[in-house]
Amino acid sequence: AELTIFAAASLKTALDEAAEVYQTETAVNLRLSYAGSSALARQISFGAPTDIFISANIGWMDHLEAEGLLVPDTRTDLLGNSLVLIAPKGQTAGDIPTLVQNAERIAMALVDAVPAGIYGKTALTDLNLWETAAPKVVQADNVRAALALVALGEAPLGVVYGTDALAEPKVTIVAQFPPHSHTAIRYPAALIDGRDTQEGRAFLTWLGQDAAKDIFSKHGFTPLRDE
Amino acid sequence: MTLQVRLKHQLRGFALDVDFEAPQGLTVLFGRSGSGKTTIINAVAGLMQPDAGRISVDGRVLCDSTQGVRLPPHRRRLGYIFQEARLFPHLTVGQNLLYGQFFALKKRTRLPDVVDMLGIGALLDRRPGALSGGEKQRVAIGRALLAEPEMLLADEPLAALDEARKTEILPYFERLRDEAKLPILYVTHAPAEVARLATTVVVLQNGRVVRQGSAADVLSDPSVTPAGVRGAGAMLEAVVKAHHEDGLTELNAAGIALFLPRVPQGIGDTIRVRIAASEVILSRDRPEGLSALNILPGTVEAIRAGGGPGAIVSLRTPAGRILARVTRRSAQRLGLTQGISCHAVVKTVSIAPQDVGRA
Amino acid sequence: MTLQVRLKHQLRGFALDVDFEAPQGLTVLFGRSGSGKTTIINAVAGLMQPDAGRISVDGRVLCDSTQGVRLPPHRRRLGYIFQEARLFPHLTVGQNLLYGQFFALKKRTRLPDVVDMLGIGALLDRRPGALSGGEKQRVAIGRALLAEPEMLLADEPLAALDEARKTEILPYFERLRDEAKLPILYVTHAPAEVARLATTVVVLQNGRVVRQGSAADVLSDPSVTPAGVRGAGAMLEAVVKAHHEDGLTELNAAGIALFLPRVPQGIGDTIRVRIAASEVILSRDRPEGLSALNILPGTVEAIRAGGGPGAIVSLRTPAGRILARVTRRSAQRLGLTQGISCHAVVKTVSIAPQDVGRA
Amino acid sequence: MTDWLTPQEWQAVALSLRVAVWATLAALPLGLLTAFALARWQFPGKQIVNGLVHLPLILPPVVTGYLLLLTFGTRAPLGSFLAELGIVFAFRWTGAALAAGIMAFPLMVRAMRLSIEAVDPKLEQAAATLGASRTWVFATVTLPLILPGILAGSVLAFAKAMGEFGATITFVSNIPGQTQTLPSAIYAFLQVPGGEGSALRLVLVSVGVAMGALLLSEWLARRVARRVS
Amino acid sequence: MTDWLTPQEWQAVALSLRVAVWATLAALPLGLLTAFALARWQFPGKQIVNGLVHLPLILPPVVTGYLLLLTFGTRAPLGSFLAELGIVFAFRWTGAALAAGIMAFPLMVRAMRLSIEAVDPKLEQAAATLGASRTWVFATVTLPLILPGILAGSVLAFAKAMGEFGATITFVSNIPGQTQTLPSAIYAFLQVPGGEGSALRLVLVSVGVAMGALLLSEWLARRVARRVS
Ligand SMILES: Nc1ncnc2c1ncn2[C@@H]1O[C@H](COP(=O)(O)OP(=O)(O)OP(=O)(O)O)[C@@H](O)[C@H]1O
Ligand SMILES: Nc1ncnc2c1ncn2[C@@H]1O[C@H](COP(=O)(O)OP(=O)(O)OP(=O)(O)O)[C@@H](O)[C@H]1O
Ligand code: MOO
Ligand SMILES: [Mg+2]
Ligand SMILES: [Mg+2]
Repeated sequence: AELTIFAAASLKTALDEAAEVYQTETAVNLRLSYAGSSALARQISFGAPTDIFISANIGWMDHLEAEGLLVPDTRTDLLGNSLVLIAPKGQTAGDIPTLVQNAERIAMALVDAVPAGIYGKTALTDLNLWETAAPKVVQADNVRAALALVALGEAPLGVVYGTDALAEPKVTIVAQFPPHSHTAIRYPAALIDGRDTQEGRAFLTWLGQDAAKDIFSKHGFTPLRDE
Repeated sequence: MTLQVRLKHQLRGFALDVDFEAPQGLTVLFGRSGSGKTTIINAVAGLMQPDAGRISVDGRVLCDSTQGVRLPPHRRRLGYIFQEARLFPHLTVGQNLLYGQFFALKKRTRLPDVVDMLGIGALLDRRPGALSGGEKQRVAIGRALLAEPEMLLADEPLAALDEARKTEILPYFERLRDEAKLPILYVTHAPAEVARLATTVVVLQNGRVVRQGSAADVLSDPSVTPAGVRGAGAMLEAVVKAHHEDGLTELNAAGIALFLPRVPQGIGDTIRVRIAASEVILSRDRPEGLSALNILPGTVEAIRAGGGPGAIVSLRTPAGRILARVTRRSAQRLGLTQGISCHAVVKTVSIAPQDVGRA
Repeated sequence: MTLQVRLKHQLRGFALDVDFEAPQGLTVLFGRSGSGKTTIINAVAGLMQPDAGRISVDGRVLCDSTQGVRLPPHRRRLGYIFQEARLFPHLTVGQNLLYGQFFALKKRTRLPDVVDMLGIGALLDRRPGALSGGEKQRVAIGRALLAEPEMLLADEPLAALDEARKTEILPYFERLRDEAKLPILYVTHAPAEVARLATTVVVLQNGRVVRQGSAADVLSDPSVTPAGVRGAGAMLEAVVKAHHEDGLTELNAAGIALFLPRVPQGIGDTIRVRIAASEVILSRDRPEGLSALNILPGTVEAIRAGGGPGAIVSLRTPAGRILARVTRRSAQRLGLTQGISCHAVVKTVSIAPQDVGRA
Repeated sequence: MTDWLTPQEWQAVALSLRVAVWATLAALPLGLLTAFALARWQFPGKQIVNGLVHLPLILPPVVTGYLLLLTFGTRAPLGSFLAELGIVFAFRWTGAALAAGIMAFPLMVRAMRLSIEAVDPKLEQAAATLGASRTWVFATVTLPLILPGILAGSVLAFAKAMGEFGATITFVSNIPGQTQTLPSAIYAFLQVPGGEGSALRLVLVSVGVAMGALLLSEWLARRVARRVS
Repeated sequence: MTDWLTPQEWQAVALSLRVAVWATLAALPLGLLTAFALARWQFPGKQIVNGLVHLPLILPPVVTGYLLLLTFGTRAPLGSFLAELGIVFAFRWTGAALAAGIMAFPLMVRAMRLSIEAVDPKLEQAAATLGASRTWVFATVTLPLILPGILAGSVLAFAKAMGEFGATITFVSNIPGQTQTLPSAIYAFLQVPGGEGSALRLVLVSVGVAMGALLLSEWLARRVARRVS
């Protein structure tokens, strides 16, 4: 059997590893397609042939649900993530206001469009730092690009997911945004309408089980489902 | 076959308005640079859409602005030797030559014959870029001939060629004119070519036809000297009487013997010779002891004095009209007036090969 | 100024190997289509790099393969009238004409003069695309002349023009030759142009020089008839004696009176006239009562019979050598042999304008 | 050699080649027709056609991809109509070729159009007087003379098709073995921190293939040019 | 009219225009030189130059942007050297122009090169015999004759520069008022569910501007063509 999975690009490393394990355990062949959540969601609404969608963005999942494109009751919040402030390797940690104050530039994903950017803007606003930060913010088209800017040293500070920070050896986490400063970061997953198969359900379930959870935890995600 | 052309066309600073007929044979369009010759030929070929007019060949309408008929060029079955060779740069000379033959119906014209006549055998594998000016023009001639057209348009085809080459190619046009029965529209500035090839001459000036008629008429009319004064001359018809051993051919022109260098025609054939007015000497008495072999007795028919020092004397001889261009001083000295009898002295060799044509 | 040309160049199927000198005046390159005329001119212009050779003008080296010298075309200060006009399509006629003058040093040549001479006044605002073939060629001539070159290269400049236009332009080349002191390399197939313009003639055959020398020598040498048999002719020098009221000019050629249509030169000037061999009639006795005004007594110097029915009789007259082309039959009948005395009869008008040049 | 790339990467290389070749081939006849029409014909709406041809160049590729989804998606009228005929573009490699072809189209047309405009109509006229119909004139005179332009246009198109990413990933997604082209694979690697090395390998492959095509075309163009002058 | 777009959107339109105009203008002389060199000169490494010129077409734009970042970034040797001279590209609109110019370069060069190859060297020779030096020949004969190609190339380049997104956002990010070009703004709208309407408005602006440029160029090209034939 085969399953096609559309997943947010930020899940690539972790999900690839999990899929590898699953494929050795079962006879199911997994086809993983990574892209920005928005592109994937739009494609699903145009009939993309996928069984499962794992989004990095609640908004797009809500949109699909409203259009009736999800198999009811299969939607679950699979993973959580944290939002961090990063700097090139070797910088020391500090408190957010000082860091933001002193930074010459802050790399973020698009603050009005891409989830990581939206979370970041919310958090900085909540901390009353947005006014200070806004003129310094350089917005990349996705969170990985923002990460790259910091890794290359082009930006001395960046707002990214905890998982990204962990995966990039050339950056270091200099501060953690308090969870209350932004809405919870969730990765919802669901089966797609018309693709309600045994295999799909089984894989979705497996993702919530320990074997998978260990892998996601290792990459910095917070598994949200308790089995 | 007769080609009928009636055209009106307005270009910036130039108005074409012509109406003429080109009967079977070769019609020379004669006129100064810019007088509209190429424009007319383009219209006949269908490369230019005249503002108004009608062009037909023996009733087959090629173009008629009132009926809205306009046959595309490729269906007019013509061969066009352009003023600039227009060879296809991406094809070899050989491929250029055969281009039109592919579309020809009958394919009687053989490549080797044409290649030989034009002396382009060594060039067949070359591209046009590697040819000299005259070589290009020769290939263009060959290409048009090999297309087996039903009508030939030639725009100064020999202008870039040396005399010797012209002498080789001219008989071919003659054969086309006489054997293939194609109407040929031919543009040239060379009086010798007009004289030798033309059946009909259409004289153009500023986009208008100022004179048209049979070559013999137009060329022997001293009031029209299309080729400039130097081109005036008369045409005589004569029958080949004998080919002598010393290389001369004797002609009989209404009882008068004319000698000229051996011509290819057989005994009994009627041929046309041209006697240029500038090469005739007049004598009241029959002159003796001259190197000139041809002496024609006649009566002065008219004397036209031009603006310059010269006059054209028109002489009626048993063989036909002869024109002589002499100075007014000579005319006076000889006491030439209308009705007086007189002899025309013509050197044999001044009836040159170019001036001999088949009637 | 003298132009010296020594060239070796190998093209596919064609080898050029020439060595000649073009002294001040006009040097005609004469030869059949494909004999290498354009190739030589291109080398002189610097548009073609010969395999080996040296080209210099009065010691100024334009190109020398052993020294590795190669002056780029724009520093050779020349004017080139191409075989195909090569006008700039994006410029008007007027702009084309003035293109070279911008780079000229002296700017003596005036646009209106050139425009008048060429009759292109009405075309100045047009683009080359809207010109007839002859009009293009005239503009190309004007463009080269207005560049004020120190050397002029002309590749069949008049081939596309009508006789009348040629007659208007030829004197201009003469003036250039005589007044501007430029060396002119001139390609033509027309015997009349050679005769009228050439100071020096270089006869080419298959990429080699077969004869070079002064125009008078080459053209009156019956063994070389570069212009084909019909081109043979002699050159005489004569002094203008009087301009008569009837439009004739009387010349004095070593005591012999010659008449020809009014020439522009002043009384006392020495001019060169050409008498084409084909237009001379011979007579043992002094003929009387002929319309021909010019009769030169002389002695037969040589008779060369060719392959055909004709023979060239070379006659020594007080005015110089005269060639006559007669039939072998006439020569026999008149009993012409070397040493015999004889008269050359030449019609006035056959010394036509094109054949009159300044000495 | 083979283990230099993973099987999945090989798949991407093969797919990109297939997509680029098909995109180029399919665009060729239409591109030629369009170029010819724009260069030679007068018709109403000519400027609109001209504009439409250039559209893919002006629009951000994502928008083009989105418009393609709107048009050829399985839910779209045209898409579902075509699907009934068995022609499916969305989320198939054929869709990738369609997207690449459309993105490459303006480049191809412009190059061809320039060449067509450079052909001397006098040569075509000469062919017509020799008896060649319009079609024959085109095939035997115009076409050979514009070959350099066709080649140039095709290479541009091929290169563009090899590199096309935005419209492709938006229209057909990034499904390994089905629609994952080289650029998509490169993109995926760039999404992974530390994936630059892998991305670089694929970039090199991509550049190598395109350069090969480029050199081949230059060589062909030189041959053609030698023939023509 | 003005409230049809938000002030920030107006900014993006203005910036995109500025970026595209500068990218085109700056690429012109270099593009012409490159096209001329590729068309006419023989030099070692010619094919390498040819390849480099085409590179931006082949590479996914994101990779081009990344390479630009590596070359002209503030930390990169070249970038910091230039910064000392006061020339900064990173995170400036100049960088957006640089990225757009580089992405448009191959299109421009190809079009110009085709035109140069179509110029009859015989006309240039004629100019040389009339006394024009190489430079003059180029300025007075070659250049006017290739104007249609220059125009065509410039329009392609302008259109491409208006639409460029991937390389630009990767290299200079998206800083409203500084580096937020139209395509970035469009992209941003497309990221949000239901943002298609807003994106469409900007797409229309983008298309309108580029079409205007296109029509202008066609009109110019026709004038030039009328002059030349
Ligand atoms: N690029 C070339 N490659 C090979 N042969 C060539 C090339 N260009 C010219 N030739 C040959 O060189 C010879 C001389 O050519 P050239 O143009 O000098 O002749 P020409 O004397 O000017 O003739 P024409 O009177 O016909 O113009 C010709 O036989 C021609 O075929
Ligand atoms: N496209 C055009 N626009 C305006 N006038 C033109 C155009 N083409 C030709 N002419 C003019 O029309 C007239 C006739 O041109 P045409 O080419 O028919 O002359 P021609 O008799 O063939 O001359 P030539 O012997 O010089 O070739 C010329 O005065 C020319 O300037
Ligand atoms: O959808 Mo993402 O993981 O914010 O690029
Ligand atoms: Mg003409
Ligand atoms: Mg020549």
